[in-house]
Amino acid sequence: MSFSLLLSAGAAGDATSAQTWAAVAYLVAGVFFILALRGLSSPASSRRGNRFGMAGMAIAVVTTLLTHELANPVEVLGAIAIGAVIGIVMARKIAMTAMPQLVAAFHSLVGLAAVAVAAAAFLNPGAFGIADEAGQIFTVSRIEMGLGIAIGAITFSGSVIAFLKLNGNMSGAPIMLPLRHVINLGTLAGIIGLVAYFTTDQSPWVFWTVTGLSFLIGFLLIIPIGGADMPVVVSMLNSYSGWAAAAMGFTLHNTAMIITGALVGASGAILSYIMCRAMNRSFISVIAGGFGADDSSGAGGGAKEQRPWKPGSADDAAFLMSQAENVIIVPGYGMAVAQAQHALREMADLLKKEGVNVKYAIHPVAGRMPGHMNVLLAEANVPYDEVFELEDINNEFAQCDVAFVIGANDVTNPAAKTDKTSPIYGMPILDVEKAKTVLFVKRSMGGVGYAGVDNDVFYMDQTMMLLGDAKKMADDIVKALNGGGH
Amino acid sequence: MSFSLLLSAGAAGDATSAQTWAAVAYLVAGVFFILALRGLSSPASSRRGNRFGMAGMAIAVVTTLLTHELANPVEVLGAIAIGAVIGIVMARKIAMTAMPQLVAAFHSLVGLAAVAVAAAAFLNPGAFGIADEAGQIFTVSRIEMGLGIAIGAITFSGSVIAFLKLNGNMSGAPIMLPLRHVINLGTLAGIIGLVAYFTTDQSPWVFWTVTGLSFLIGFLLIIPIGGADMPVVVSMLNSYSGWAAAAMGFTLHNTAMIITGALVGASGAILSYIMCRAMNRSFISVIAGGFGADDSSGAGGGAKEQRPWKPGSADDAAFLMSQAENVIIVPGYGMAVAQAQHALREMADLLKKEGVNVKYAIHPVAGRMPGHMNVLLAEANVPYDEVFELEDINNEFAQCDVAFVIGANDVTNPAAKTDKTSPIYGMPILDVEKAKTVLFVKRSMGGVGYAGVDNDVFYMDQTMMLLGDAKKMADDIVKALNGGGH
Amino acid sequence: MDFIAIFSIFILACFVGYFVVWSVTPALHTPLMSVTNAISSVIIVGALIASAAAGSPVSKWLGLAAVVMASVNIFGGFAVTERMLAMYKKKER
Amino acid sequence: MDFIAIFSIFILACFVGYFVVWSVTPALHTPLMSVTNAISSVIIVGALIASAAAGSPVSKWLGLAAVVMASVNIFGGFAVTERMLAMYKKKER
Ligand SMILES: NC(=O)c1ccc[n+]([C@@H]2O[C@H](COP(=O)([O-])OP(=O)(O)OC[C@H]3O[C@@H](n4cnc5c(N)ncnc54)[C@H](OP(=O)(O)O)[C@@H]3O)[C@@H](O)[C@H]2O)c1
Ligand SMILES: NC(=O)c1ccc[n+]([C@@H]2O[C@H](COP(=O)([O-])OP(=O)(O)OC[C@H]3O[C@@H](n4cnc5c(N)ncnc54)[C@H](OP(=O)(O)O)[C@@H]3O)[C@@H](O)[C@H]2O)c1
Repeated sequence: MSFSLLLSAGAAGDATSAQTWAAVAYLVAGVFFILALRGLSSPASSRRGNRFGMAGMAIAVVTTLLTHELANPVEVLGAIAIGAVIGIVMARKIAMTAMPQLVAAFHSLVGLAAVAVAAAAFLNPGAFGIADEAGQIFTVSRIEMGLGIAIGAITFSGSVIAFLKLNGNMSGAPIMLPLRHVINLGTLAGIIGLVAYFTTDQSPWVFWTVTGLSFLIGFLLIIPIGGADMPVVVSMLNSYSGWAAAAMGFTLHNTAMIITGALVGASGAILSYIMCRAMNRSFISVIAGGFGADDSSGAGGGAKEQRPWKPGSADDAAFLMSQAENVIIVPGYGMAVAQAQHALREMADLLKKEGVNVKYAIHPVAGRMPGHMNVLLAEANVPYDEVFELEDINNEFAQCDVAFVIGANDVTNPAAKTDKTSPIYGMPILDVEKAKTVLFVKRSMGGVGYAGVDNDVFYMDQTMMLLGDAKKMADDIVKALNGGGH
Repeated sequence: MSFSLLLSAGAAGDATSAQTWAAVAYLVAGVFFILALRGLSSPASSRRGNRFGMAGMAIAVVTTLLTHELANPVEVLGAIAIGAVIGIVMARKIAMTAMPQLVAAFHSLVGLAAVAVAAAAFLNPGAFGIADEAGQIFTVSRIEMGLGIAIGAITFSGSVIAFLKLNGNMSGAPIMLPLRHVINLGTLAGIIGLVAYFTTDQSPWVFWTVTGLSFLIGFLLIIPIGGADMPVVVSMLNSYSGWAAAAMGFTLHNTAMIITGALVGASGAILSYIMCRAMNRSFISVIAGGFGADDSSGAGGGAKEQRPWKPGSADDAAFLMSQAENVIIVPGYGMAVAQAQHALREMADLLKKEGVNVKYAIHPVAGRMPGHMNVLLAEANVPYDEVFELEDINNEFAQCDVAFVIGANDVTNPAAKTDKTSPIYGMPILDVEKAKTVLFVKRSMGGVGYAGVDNDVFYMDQTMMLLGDAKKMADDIVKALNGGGH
Repeated sequence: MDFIAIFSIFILACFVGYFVVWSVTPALHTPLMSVTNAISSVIIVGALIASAAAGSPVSKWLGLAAVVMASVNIFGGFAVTERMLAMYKKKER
Repeated sequence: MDFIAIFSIFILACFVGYFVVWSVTPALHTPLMSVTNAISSVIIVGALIASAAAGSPVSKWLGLAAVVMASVNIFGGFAVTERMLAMYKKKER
């Protein structure tokens, strides 16, 4: 096929030929982006995937630079350089536990960039080839531009709020405005109506009002959502930033942008879906807001009877685990908060030295972000083939001697299987209660997890509660194992 | 998006509007074809998928009829009706065991239809909008047309040979012409050279010579391939018929055809790959031909020492299995040949009535066609949730009391795991040798399977050989079970 | 549509084909063969165009022959697929 | 390219996106978020066109601002992904 392509390009004039080659280059960039995501199907191919992504982006940028005469190359290259420095410094310095914030911050930039591009296209439509000679912008382009700026602006303002909530600069508590549903629906209707009106009247006021209202609705939509629900929001905004890119791709007839938009749009939507499904909540209920007020508030604990439970110390834990044949470690949000991953890895190494078989079990929504635990364990040098997904390890709990749960709670709660009234009913669960012994690391008996419910496993005969900060406890167990070893 | 689409269609003139709608309809047809294959991801959704396929085809046909003025509607509709009657009668009457032949026969029709369409387009290019006013066919279209007719012709003649070999009208033995590689390469080079020359000279002789040579190469390529390798060939031809459709889609700028072509092309290629991988042979070696002379020839048996083995009767088998807790049935090619699936199902039903837990284990290339065993078992009313793929059941053999192997051989041969010199070394295998007792149904100790090698499991202590035709043996076991039950 | 647009559609369709075929369960590989057979007869579109066109009678008759062959495939392919799929049943509980 | 061609490309790309994202292993969902972030900055193409064009200075400066923001994302996104992926290691044997 590329043969006939060559011919057809060669047959046409020079300008068309350049255009054809540019279109091919953008298609190649799009294909490279597909391969980038495809690479993530396994850790082994993932780095090659990332390189494909970089190559695709380089192709897209170089093609654009070659096919457009730069009025001032220094400015453009300078702008790229400035962005590069800032981006690389941010990427180097960020702590792995702060990834949710970083992603939210990056999204806000994509959103704002989309707004800037759409605005530039509106002010100078000729440069984008979307206007006739009289300066009238094409109808289709107006709609695409309107959609692009609206989605971009929502992505920007929504991501800013998500960033502030995740970063702790703003209370995680949902902020409920009176009449918010009425205000939101009104604003949305305004945006849609004005985009439609924009097709008949390209006055600046229409365009800028759409922009302003979209910024506003982004704030309004995210403010009532609790901090703990932010990961779903971030994913949703990720999806939006994709659709914004796709809308700009329609305007510019650019294959790379359209493919990317669809990829990113699908990615965000699917991750949101995965999170909601694993939390057994509907997407609507997350977006409607007001649940999951604050991660560690424990407000939702409900009526707490005083049930007997067994306390334990780091020494007890070290003894029990060093005697065991199989130990499965279940990390959760508390491990991330306490940054306990390195101490945990050390503990596992010592156990392995004593001949204990150690595995990690990861629930799809352990932590506060998809893949949160995996990336932290990888950071602590845990080999990824010791880390198992729920469906691959769940039937091994029945055969294991010790389940070591550290900072996880909801993802081990058997109420999800039995109690129809529980907010987590129906969510898939790691069956730690089937292990011979369960060790539970958390700071207090009162503290609950994300869903705010008590966990029956705490009060079972075979359970020992190790109360304390996750990192401190893991360190103490390491000390005990070292002491006991000599 | 469909909104702006409407607008753009509405804004344009009437002819363009019709064209736009036709393009949308063809896109919808293409999407429906994607959903048709998507439906096959599970038996539960598969029938809905097939309906999507039918709907997509109906949309494509109706759109074409509406956008082209029919010179003589009666003829066209009559042609469709004739085809419909023949097709439906064939589909009704065919035995499930004859599916490979049927698929080969259908492929030959697709190939011939592609040839006829390409020839019609060559004779009347104006009707296809692929020629300028002087009657000169566009360069790109010439290449597409040349490729289309070449692939179509190869698909036709290759499928005819495959059909004749599979249907037993022609010896399954590979027919080796002297100098065949030279002849093949020469013919191929001739085709490619003439297609290139066709871009400069659209004389009929060029076109018809390409056609003739392509028919020839189809015969030449398939004749040296043994009958047992035909499934890989059929899949490969399936893939070709897809690429032929895609080439016609390029000529006609038709999205439905391009999407379909890519789907079918991918499907055939992937199925060929799966078969070759599961047989641990390279695609090239299959296509180069000469292996697997005849299914049941047993010629390749090699040096056979006389090793001791244990014979058994239907009564023994009935007793052993009715006493067992878990029985895993492993069907293979011999079950298909003997049409033993119904008797087998009856046997399993009786065992289940006695409280035995019965499952079926299917190797990816058991039988002679991908999914061969599954469709036969389904025909015999075996529920598909009792039928397991290799990776899902392989570790259950160690816990099962009886592995009942009926007409399978290669797919149970442990030499694939241990003997580096075996032709099947490296192929994944069902671990029947781990079962407490193995029952092996086949006709003789001498008869080997497709790969022509002996199987160590026959001579193991826990193995009992049940020599006889698969259907007869299953019937006898049923009788014994019934007799024993009273 | 210009060539590059069609080519882009083709490339993306190849990706879709790759993914969608791998998502087919092995138990349904035989119906997969017969249904791809049926849908590849979408070249009936070309056959219909040829048979509808005035101008060359040979071309028209070639078109009509192709219509017959493609519809054998379409109806036969979908019908035999339907027949096979109807046989796949779940356990009654 | 006409609208319908672009629209077809978009629809097929959505299918590709759907399949390719489901093929990502859950262990790499965090890098998936950061890499999609990086590639969504392909809108830098639009930003470059705006900043290259003569005519409207406001438009040019908006374009340049967008170039800066998009490149923060591109370089930051790919770098942080690379950093994360480098941490995923197999057991040494
Ligand atoms: N991963 C995602 O994508 C995602 C997205 C949105 C929502 N979620 C939700 O997040 C939850 C995740 O479950 P999970 O089991 O990982 O966490 P969890 O249920 O939220 O429980 C966290 C546990 O860690 C303890 N903890 C907190 N800080 C600690 C520290 N410094 N040291 C020791 N323990 C500490 C808490 O108890 P104390 O306070 O007593 O210490 C609590 O029991 C699920 O409900 C899920 O639906 C996940
Ligand atoms: N499924 C595919 O897509 C495909 C495609 C191409 C090739 N293949 C190849 O086909 C083979 C399939 O393996 P398989 O285990 O199913 O079959 P196999 O290895 O070919 O063995 C068939 C067995 O059935 C016995 N048999 C034949 N007719 C019988 C009858 N009427 N009653 C009872 N037994 C009968 C034969 O022994 P007797 O002669 O002694 O009876 C033989 O042992 C593999 O090697 C695979 O690579 C498969």
